[in-house]
Amino acid sequence: MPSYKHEIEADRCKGCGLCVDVCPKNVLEISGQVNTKGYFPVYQARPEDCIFCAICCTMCPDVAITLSEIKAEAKA
Amino acid sequence: MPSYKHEIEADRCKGCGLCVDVCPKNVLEISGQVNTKGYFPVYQARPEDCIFCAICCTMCPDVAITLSEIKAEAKA
Amino acid sequence: MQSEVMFAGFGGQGILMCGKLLAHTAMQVGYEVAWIPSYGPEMRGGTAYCTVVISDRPIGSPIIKNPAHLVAMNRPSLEKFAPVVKPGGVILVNESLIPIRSGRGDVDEILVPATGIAKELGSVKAANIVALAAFVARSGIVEFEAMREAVREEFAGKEKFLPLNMAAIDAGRKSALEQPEAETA
Amino acid sequence: MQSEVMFAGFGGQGILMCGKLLAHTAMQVGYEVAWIPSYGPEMRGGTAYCTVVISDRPIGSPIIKNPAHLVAMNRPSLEKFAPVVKPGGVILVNESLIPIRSGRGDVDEILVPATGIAKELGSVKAANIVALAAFVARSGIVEFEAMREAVREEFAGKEKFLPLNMAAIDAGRKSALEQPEAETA
Amino acid sequence: MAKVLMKGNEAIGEAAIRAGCLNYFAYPITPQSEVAEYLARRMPEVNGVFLQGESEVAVGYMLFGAAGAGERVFTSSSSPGVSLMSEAISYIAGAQCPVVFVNIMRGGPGLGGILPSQGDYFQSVKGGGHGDYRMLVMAPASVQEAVEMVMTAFPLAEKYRNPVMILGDGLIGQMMEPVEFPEHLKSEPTKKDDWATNGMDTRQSATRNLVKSLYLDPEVLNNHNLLLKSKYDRMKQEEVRYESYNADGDYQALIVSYGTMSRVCRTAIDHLKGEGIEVGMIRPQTVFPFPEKAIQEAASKESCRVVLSIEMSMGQMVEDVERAVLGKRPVRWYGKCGGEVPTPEEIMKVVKEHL
Amino acid sequence: MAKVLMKGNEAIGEAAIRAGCLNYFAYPITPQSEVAEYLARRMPEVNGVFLQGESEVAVGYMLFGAAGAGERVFTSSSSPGVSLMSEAISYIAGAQCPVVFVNIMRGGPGLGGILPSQGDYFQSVKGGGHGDYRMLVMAPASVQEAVEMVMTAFPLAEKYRNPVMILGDGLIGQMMEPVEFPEHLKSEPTKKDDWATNGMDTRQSATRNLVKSLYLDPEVLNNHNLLLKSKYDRMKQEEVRYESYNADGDYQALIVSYGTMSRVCRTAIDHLKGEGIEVGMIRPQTVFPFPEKAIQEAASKESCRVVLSIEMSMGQMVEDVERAVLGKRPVRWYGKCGGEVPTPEEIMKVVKEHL
Amino acid sequence: MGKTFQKPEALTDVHTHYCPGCTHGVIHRLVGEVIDELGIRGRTVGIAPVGCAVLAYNYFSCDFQEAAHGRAPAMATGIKRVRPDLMVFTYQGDGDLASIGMGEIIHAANRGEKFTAIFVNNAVYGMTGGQMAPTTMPGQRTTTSPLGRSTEETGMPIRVAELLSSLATEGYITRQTVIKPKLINRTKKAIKKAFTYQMEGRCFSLVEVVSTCPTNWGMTPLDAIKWTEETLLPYFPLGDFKTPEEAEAVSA
Amino acid sequence: MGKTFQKPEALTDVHTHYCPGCTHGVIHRLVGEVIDELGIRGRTVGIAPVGCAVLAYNYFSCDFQEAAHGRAPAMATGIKRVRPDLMVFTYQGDGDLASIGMGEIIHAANRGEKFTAIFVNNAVYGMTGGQMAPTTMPGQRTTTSPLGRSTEETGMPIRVAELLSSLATEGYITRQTVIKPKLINRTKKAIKKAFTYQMEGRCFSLVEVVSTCPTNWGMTPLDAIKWTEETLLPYFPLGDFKTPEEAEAVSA
Ligand SMILES: Cc1ncc(C[n+]2csc(CCOP(=O)(O)OP(=O)(O)O)c2C)c(N)n1
Ligand SMILES: Cc1ncc(C[n+]2csc(CCOP(=O)(O)OP(=O)(O)O)c2C)c(N)n1
Ligand code: SF4
Ligand code: SF4
Ligand code: SF4
Ligand code: SF4
Ligand code: SF4
Ligand code: SF4
Ligand SMILES: [Mg+2]
Ligand SMILES: [Mg+2]
Repeated sequence: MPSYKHEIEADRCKGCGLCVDVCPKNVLEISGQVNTKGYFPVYQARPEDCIFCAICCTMCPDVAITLSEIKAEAKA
Repeated sequence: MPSYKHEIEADRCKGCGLCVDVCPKNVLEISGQVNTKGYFPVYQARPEDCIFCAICCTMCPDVAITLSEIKAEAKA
Repeated sequence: MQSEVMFAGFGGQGILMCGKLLAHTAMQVGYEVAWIPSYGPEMRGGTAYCTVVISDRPIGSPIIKNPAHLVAMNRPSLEKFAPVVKPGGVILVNESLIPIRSGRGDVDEILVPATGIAKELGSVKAANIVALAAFVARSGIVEFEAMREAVREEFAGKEKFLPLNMAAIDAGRKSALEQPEAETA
Repeated sequence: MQSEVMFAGFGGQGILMCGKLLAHTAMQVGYEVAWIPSYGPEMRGGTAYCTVVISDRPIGSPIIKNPAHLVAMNRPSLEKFAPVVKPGGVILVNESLIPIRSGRGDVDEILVPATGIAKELGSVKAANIVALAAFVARSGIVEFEAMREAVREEFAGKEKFLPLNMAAIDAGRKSALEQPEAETA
Repeated sequence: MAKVLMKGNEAIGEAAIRAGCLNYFAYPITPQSEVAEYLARRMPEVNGVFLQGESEVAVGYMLFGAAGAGERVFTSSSSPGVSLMSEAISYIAGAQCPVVFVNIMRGGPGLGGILPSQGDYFQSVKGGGHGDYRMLVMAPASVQEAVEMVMTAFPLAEKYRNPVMILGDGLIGQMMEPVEFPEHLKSEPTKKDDWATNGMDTRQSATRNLVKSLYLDPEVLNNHNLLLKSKYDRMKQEEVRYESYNADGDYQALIVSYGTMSRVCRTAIDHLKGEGIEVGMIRPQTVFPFPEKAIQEAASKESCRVVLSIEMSMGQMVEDVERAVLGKRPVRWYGKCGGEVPTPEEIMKVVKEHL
Repeated sequence: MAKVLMKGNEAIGEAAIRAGCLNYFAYPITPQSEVAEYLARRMPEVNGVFLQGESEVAVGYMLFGAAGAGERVFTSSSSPGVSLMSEAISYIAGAQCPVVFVNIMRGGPGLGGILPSQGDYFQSVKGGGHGDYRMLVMAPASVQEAVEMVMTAFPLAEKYRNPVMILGDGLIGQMMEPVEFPEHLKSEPTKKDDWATNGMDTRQSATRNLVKSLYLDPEVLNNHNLLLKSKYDRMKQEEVRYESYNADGDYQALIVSYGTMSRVCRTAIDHLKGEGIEVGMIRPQTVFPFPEKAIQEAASKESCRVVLSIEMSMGQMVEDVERAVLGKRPVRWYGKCGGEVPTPEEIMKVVKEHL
Repeated sequence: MGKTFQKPEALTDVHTHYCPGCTHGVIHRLVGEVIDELGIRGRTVGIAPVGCAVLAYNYFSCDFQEAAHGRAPAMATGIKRVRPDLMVFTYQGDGDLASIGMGEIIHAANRGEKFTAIFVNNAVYGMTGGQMAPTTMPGQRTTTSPLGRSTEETGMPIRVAELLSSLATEGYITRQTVIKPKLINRTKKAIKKAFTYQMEGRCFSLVEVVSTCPTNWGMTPLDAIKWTEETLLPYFPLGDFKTPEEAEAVSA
Repeated sequence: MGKTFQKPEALTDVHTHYCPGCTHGVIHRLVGEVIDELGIRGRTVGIAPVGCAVLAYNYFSCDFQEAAHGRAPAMATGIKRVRPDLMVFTYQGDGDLASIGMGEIIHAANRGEKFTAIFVNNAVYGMTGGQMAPTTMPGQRTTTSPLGRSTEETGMPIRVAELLSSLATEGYITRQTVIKPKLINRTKKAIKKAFTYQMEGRCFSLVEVVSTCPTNWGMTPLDAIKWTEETLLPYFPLGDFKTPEEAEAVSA
């Protein structure tokens, strides 16, 4: 299991797709479910491929994706 | 006698001395007589030296000096 | 006699155009009309709505807190505006996107899967026309064919969209008339 | 009791300063005073003038169309302002630059070659002080020595000009008192 | 000509063209940017001039220059933009140039909001700029009236050689209503050879024209100001326009209201009639000159117990109403400011409270 | 402290420093440039801030920023310059920042002239900028009063979190009169931690402050405007200032006049007394809030037959006088505008004409 | 080799009103991260423009002022002159800074005011519905240039970074963009450099960020990125145009 | 080898209000001579600034408008857009054009408005009594920089010709001076070139003229000439900074 957690806050996501485009591992896809804001958010279609490089986070205009160390989180 | 006429309109002259400074023949001097505006105008101290080069006219900020051809004037 | 219709939904659902078509129709058949948009800073996303006032006398207040009818294209607008509709009015619910109901017993509530129908016809973009047609058919607020005319005019020049929208009009009417009158109406 | 003095001349003749010294003197000896300058777009050249109002009560209008006295440092100002001086007032004429007279029989006109005197004393710049001293001596509008004090204060810091101006004061008084009173006065 | 359904902002743009004004300079601002967007398309079609200036300050002087050169010209803006034009408006009035300004008011002060308001009454009517000048200010209550006022604004601006302002609120700009463009309101620009800087050759004259507002000699400037004053006094004689509603018979209260607000009041008055309460209304169509006499007479009617100034502002027009009524009746203010338009129900409540 | 003979403009600059305002931003303009020139020398001596901005528009926002950050700040300008600040003034009022403005009025409109005038009454009192706001406006009649008003302006601006304007004319700026700087008018800046953007660390707070005027929700904006209105209503209760002259006994006419103009009237009144004609005067020291009650009472006096508004403008304050008098007496205007100050003789003539 | 990534403290939790894919959001985050890293949130005052970023004050967790359209540099000047210890940044669009606010930015830069301007160049007026900006490209269609910007009528797009760099007063002037992760990181470095110069009381600093406006360009977010790369960047080259070091040389 | 010299027709007979030795007068005359030589007096509109030249309309015998302080370029734009056939020139000082009017001149230049700006740079605010201008030299004493201009506080003098030349839109931008007969003739050539470009509807043109203000510099007219040569010209180099020919290359 990976030591990092990749989280997408669906209601923050506006489904712009910029992250999908930049992910080096092609992990992300736009979902078919509209969120409370009326947008179609992304989700990790292939989480197992994720290398936690944070490139998607860097690209996201809405800070909808976060990466946290699982231990770090345990502490908190 | 010269075929040109060098005229200084005393009441236009503000006695700034710029023309005196640029005259190549050192023809001009500031007079001691105040004019209607309260300035001391220039006059041709050595008219005989004037070569009608219009340099003084060019320098004068107040268009106080004019040069005219005497014939031209006769015509008029 | 004055009547008011509120059209409400997401931005991008063609809400304003919907109201404009109704206003234009009403004008053509000789009514006084006013079309009042909501305009706000978030130009995109969020809910857009407009009100169309139709009257046989010069229109006074363009500010309508209680419209006679409501065409709700998404859930937030149904929730927000259903309560203010005048008793006896028509509330059109875009069933495809709205799982709930107005909860009003004193109005003629009709469920039209506008988005779904439009999708079947070839483009969700036509959902607003489906809804408009359904509403006009049900409310009879203006002559139905006059409305069809207005739509035709609107798409003059964009002929390739015409068939889609004409189909939307018929489908809209069909779905509206299929439904039973609510008791109260 | 209120009295007004107008100082007028070419720009650069120290007119405003002249008025300021009188106003300052009057203030020091306890009067109410106001110093009103002329300010215009041609900042330089042209005629400058200012009015000093001296009173034992709060001063009302700072706009004086008919001053009690006039100190004229050049011809245009004598021509312009002599006619408006109140009867019985002093009109000081800077004889060195003004060939004409006020033509007023109802005032105390004194001729002071202020510019000339100042030149002799070493600088035309002091002409205004000569005139001021002459005027004060003649009109007695403020204590003469208080005026001398004001001038001394003004030149505190510029000591090297002090002797010149003190001399100007004495010469000014002298020339003013030499002259016979006009009948009318 | 058949009626067309148009947005107020677009109708205003079209009206100017129909009135013979082919020059428009402006800077975008909500809620009137559609005027500029419409004219960006239309002006080229009629070989007119469309230019988006770099700011309202600059636009103010583009108008000044163009009008000074003798051409018809207008602009549209909204509250903050108009504040930035106030120096220019003062210059234009001082130099006696005809320019038409359209202000589609939004909520203020400051950035405020973008929804309808009437908070710029003082600014437009008393003069936002410095010095003694006035604008002729017309306040439309419908898209059709906006069209007609725009079309009449140009000849009026030229008649008085003075800026004219169309004072509308956000709704006038954003609403769609059926409109007609009356042929008879077309007008030929007046000849301006006697004052405009249109080039000596153009007017075949050997004497130059000056367009300026500087008068260094105070006496000359005072006379210039008296001349301006005489124009404003003449406006008071000749240009007052208003509409009365339900004011022929008796009424217990008189409402004074203008623009969109007055339409809400009209509806309120109709409803009150239904309840047996008679209320009259005077709707100023010109807010400068202000219909003082009409209001005073209407207020003086035996049956009238109170005068209500109802505005989308915190009590601006009410000061002019007080001046008009001269203490003959109590004058009260009611209003909202910031985008909320009071509803007929609110107005009815307010009226009842004062009876 | 001994009296010193000072030019109004310089005294104004010194007064601000004595009042504890060490920040000045301005753009030069006649007839008040001496304020800037004086402070360019003085501010460095007191470690204060002097900055000549690139324009009055920019200066308006420098003031806004500085006041928003919680510091005392002021500027001085003259008519056209103030027009360019009108957008900023509206923003500052909307964002509730305390800023002191000095307007040494010159002749207008437009470039007009540089001599004394009172043509900006409307602009200052009714609001030159857009939206519903007011400034507290004080009008000095002497250099000493200018000093005192400047010194009181800062605490007042902070009390109301609102712009305050000192409205003087060219003569107030250009005249020299003896002045004293009253120690008791010094004041400590109020604490502004609850609203100013002075940095969270500075105020040891974890919550940020916002200085803004945007309220997109119309209801919120309406409430914001009601809040502003309540401040202006409070000013009307607490800040009205005026001086009456020769108004205790009976008089046949009442003069309302302010600033330099009122001094001329005072002299005229003295002379008229000599001729056996009694005239009273109310001199507004605050023109907003306007001394309405005082004027109404004074006008209502049995013996008073007419009320004269005497201004160096073409009839601006007269509108407020009319509102105050409410038709109880005829109200007449007399004035000049453009730099000529009416003389006592003229005033006397005018008074006689109206008796 | 993994990384962690969290919303910076300097940003609030509020969801922005920006359109999907609008890179205003990226720029906000970068400024927030820089404020965090420099630990200056408690003494920072931001200035919101009038433009789509008018509500920026809702998204930053530091003190904020809201300027009038174009006047942010004057407000920043006012704050810095009376409180030099505060860190001040303006956040302005191209209509705001390069059209109505041109005078203010040039003079602030030329006086060497010690604040940082974040200049978001998206070649259009976003908030008001897509009118032409001084930075609009030749031929670009906007609501006020419906046939495309005509350089005959309205001249060439203004290159703000180049224009300001031509002033003799020292300053830090750079142009960056946020259309790719790598460039986003570079932009962040530039912003940090700018804030650092300000902290040192060194000079005026401006970071021009070429940004997208999918909505008013009428493109999908991805197409907007492409268009930026293919159309804007060739005309608006990236890099540092001026650093205080050079400036000194020049101004000597 | 003699010459004749007369007051140009385009000037009136009115004596100017300028101070003795102020070179505003020379510049007026040059513009007048160019108008005469091009024979355009009947279709020329001049725009007076607010500054010592505010009364310029009294001295020129063609149509004139008087602008507000700094706004002459906007007025010129208004006139040229509605009457492209008229020849329009603005006459502006450095406070007028480079301080309050900076936004207007940059945008007029960048839109390529087809008028001619005569920019009189005398490094000070003349009319209002010698306050600091954006062009005031480091250390120069003025009434608002009594200890001399501090570049720390107010930055370096603005070089307008260089600043405008950095814009991509084509134009004719030159700097000249009138402190010597030879240079006066060169200035006249430049003004004529500028008017000619305008006549051809070619481009925006600006002629910056380094001028004197003996009064506010506190110098005699001759010393003012010397000071200009020794202090101003080294910082404000003379010559053409931009011609439409180049501009085209650049803007490609
Ligand atoms: C004085 C003034 N003029 C005009 C406006 C209207 N307005 C608001 S934002 C804006 C332009 C926004 O464009 P930009 O600065 O590029 O920011 P963006 O929205 O593109 O990020 C305009 C013209 C205003 N609010 N105030
Ligand atoms: C809006 C406005 N602000 C300020 C002024 C005052 N003012 C008149 S001229 C001037 C500056 C003149 O300097 P410059 O432009 O360099 O012309 P110069 O007199 O030096 O030739 C100023 C600040 C004004 N008239 N209007
Ligand atoms: S970039 Fe952000 S907002 Fe856009 S799709 Fe990805 S997560 Fe959603
Ligand atoms: S962290 Fe890297 S690999 Fe994982 S989803 Fe984001 S971009 Fe793709
Ligand atoms: S014309 Fe030439 S020589 Fe004669 S005075 Fe003038 S400068 Fe001297
Ligand atoms: S240059 Fe002209 S003004 Fe000066 S001294 Fe010579 S003639 Fe007189
Ligand atoms: S309009 Fe453009 S700039 Fe504004 S939020 Fe939407 S995409 Fe961003
Ligand atoms: S003040 Fe200076 S610029 Fe003005 S006229 Fe005098 S010398 Fe010339
Ligand atoms: Mg933009
Ligand atoms: Mg200058």
